[in-house]
Amino acid sequence: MSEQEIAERIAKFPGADVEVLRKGQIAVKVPAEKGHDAAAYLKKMGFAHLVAVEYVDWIKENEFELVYNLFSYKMKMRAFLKVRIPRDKPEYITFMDLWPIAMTHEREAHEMMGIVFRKNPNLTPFILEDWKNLPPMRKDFDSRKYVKDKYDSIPFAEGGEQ
Amino acid sequence: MTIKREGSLFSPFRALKQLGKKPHTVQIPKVVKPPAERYRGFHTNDLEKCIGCGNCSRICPDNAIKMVPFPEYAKKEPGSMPLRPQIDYGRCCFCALCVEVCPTGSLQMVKTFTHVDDKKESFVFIPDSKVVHETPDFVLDTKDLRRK
Amino acid sequence: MKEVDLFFGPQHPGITGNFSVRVKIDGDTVVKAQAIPGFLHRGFEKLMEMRHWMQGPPLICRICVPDADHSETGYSMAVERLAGIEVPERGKYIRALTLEMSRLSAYLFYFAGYGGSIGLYTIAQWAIGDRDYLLDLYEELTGARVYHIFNFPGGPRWDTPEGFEDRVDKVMDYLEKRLKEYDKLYFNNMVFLKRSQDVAVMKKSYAEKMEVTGPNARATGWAIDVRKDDPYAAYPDLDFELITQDEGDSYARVMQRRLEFQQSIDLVRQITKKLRSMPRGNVRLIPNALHWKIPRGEAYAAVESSKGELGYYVVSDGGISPYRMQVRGPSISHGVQVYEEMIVGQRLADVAALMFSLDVCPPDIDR
Amino acid sequence: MVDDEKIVSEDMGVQVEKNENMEMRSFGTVKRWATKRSLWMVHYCTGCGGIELAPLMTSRYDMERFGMHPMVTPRQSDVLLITGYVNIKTLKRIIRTYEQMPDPKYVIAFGSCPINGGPYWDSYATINHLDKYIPIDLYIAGCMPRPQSIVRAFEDLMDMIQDGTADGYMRYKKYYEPYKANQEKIFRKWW
Repeated sequence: MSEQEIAERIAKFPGADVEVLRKGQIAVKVPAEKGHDAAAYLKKMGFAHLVAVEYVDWIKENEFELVYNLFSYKMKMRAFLKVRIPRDKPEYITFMDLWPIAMTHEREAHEMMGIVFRKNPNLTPFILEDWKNLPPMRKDFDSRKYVKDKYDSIPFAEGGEQ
Repeated sequence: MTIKREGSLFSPFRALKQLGKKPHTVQIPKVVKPPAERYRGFHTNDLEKCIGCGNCSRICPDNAIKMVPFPEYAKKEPGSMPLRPQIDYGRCCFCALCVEVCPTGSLQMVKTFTHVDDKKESFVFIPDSKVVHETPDFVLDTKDLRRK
Repeated sequence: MKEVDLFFGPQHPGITGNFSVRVKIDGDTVVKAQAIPGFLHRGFEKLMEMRHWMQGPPLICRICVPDADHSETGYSMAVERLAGIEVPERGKYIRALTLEMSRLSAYLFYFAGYGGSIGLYTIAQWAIGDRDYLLDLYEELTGARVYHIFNFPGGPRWDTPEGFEDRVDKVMDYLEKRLKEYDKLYFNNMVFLKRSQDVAVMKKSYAEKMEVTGPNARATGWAIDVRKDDPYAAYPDLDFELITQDEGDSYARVMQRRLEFQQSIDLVRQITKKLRSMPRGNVRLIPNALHWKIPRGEAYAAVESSKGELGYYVVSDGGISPYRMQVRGPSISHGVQVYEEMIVGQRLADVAALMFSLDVCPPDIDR
Repeated sequence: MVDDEKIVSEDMGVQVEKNENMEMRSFGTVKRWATKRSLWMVHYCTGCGGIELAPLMTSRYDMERFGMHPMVTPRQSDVLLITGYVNIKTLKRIIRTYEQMPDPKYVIAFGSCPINGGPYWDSYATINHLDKYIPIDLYIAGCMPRPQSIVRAFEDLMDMIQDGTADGYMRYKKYYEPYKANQEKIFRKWW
């Protein structure tokens, strides 16, 4: 099956905005409230594997984008299911019921981007420890400034000479 | 391509056969194993050839190269700047991107790689054409390998 | 009986890399486990937003330390897909050569680690020692031992030196000869058989459910491989069949790597044969490293690393550096959730051994 | 509980005094010679540099020729190798490990990252200067340092032990307050 045929089949889902990116990669944009249904639809269609959950901070549009990176081993095709959620209220529903491995990916997105996934029981600290600042992958978190303020301001223990 | 799936109690002792073989241990530091021709070690810079353009400093992903003023090279030829690169080996990741973008080819990487010191300041220096390194180990010779 | 909480790592010789597991044990049977990653977190994804496109490979090769070439190549491929550039034919073959050699060296590391964790220290000595010959080859080709910084967007950095293909073949002959000795000492060893057969069985359905990839998935009988499913570099032109096992236990996982080791040797021989018949020179397209802008868009590129699917999702906003880059490390699936579930019911002595048998690579979980 | 702590600290005081007395006698030279000949290092790979320790520990470069051997616990070890960048989460464990080691103890820092940040100079998760938090005896340049460089560092460390210039652990005691203050600036809570 070619990319165009698969894209047409996906486009049957109401509200889906489908775009063929390149050979073997299709982007599907859906409104946030239809994200879970669209994921179930795609899973039924053959995109049965969740490779990763990517998260992008579009700060100018004041939105977070969640990209569910799906792969079909039968069609040899990748589909990026994209939903956008408001930046002020970063909440979304978990996809754990469809793919159990989403738990780890969502845990990471929660820690790095501050997105809360409803019904995910395991949003505990994962990689960072004692982190009280903004979530580090957000665009308004300035790593260089943080390093300058936190680490470079510390004096050398042995009188600055060593 | 399948492996026989049977074990023997004597399997572990088969290694004893290796006792008769020549060891493949490289007996450093008694034996010197020179690095390959393309090895990316410390930098050298031909200060006469260098025009101080600062490309190396801009491409460096680690912000390791700082252009320091060298007044004696001022107004030497049109288009050159009285600046020469100073490299901080507390930042350098030896990727050789700076060598790749050098327009005159004055900045090079040589095969020496050893610098051990207890002073942090000794890791920042201005590379030039003669002195590869402050410690005398750039000659890959057994006699020089002991720092005395 | 009273249950005891036990911290495994991060300072523990049996742990791969720098990782910690908190296990609850009853007697010496594990009843609950919690993986604690993050000791190697460096924030690559943030750092890449502050680097130019060409400054990526020197940084990104550090994602998985024993398998550095796959990390560089995945990133380079994603950028190439975004920019719409094609690597020259010879460049593709050299790229495939570095990838297969990287797989060989990572598998040797794996044999050493698993052998060490079950007490066969001879294997650890042998495999790491043999891996060093591969590192010597790398040094000759790329100029560095561990972080090669060789596969850039646009192609590999340099062509092979004169006579390099012959030296590669020589090392492959040596490794093949050694593999027979490994068979006798290691893969037929009673200790190895007793410690790995029927331990921590992973079913095919479970692997599919938890999105396990790479050799771990193939050891359960699930024939997946990014090299076949989403071909890249020179792999469409190379002749190889997927190898699968059925059992899915620790033994199958180790044997899967052992069989793929042989396959990689064959692949390297195919590549060197092809490289000899090709005209030398044209390996890389060099864009302007300082001001290279990439058109808007997003791309995903995956490579089959020695641990599974290693993917890069790269977003560009038309600037000189990535807007967002995210890594899908292979161990994120089998290193955290799968490991936590599979270790339950195993003996305490298998906590480290299972980690090696699944080939968990902590730096690619933490990034 | 308080009394126990007192007793322990008094014991430690006695220990230190004894050591100093031993240094005073000429016996110190012999002791230092013996120390440098059997350095055991902590088997703890904190960063990417651990990958070059593997060839060094095994057959190709064979570290045991120098009397060095990886030891599984810090309490029996003499040398702590900081193999690469240090994450703040790891730094806490490194300090714990370092404080568990008995005197005399030595620290060798590998590669660019502990010196001045290396490729992660602007990363929010890694510290740039390790010597702000624990004393370091030797630095090795390189990314990664080759096994030859590491062997050179071990040789230099042995020379320094013989001379008595490898005094990191004494400096840690002397400047304990500033070191501790720096560590506390990084961590919100200890455990």
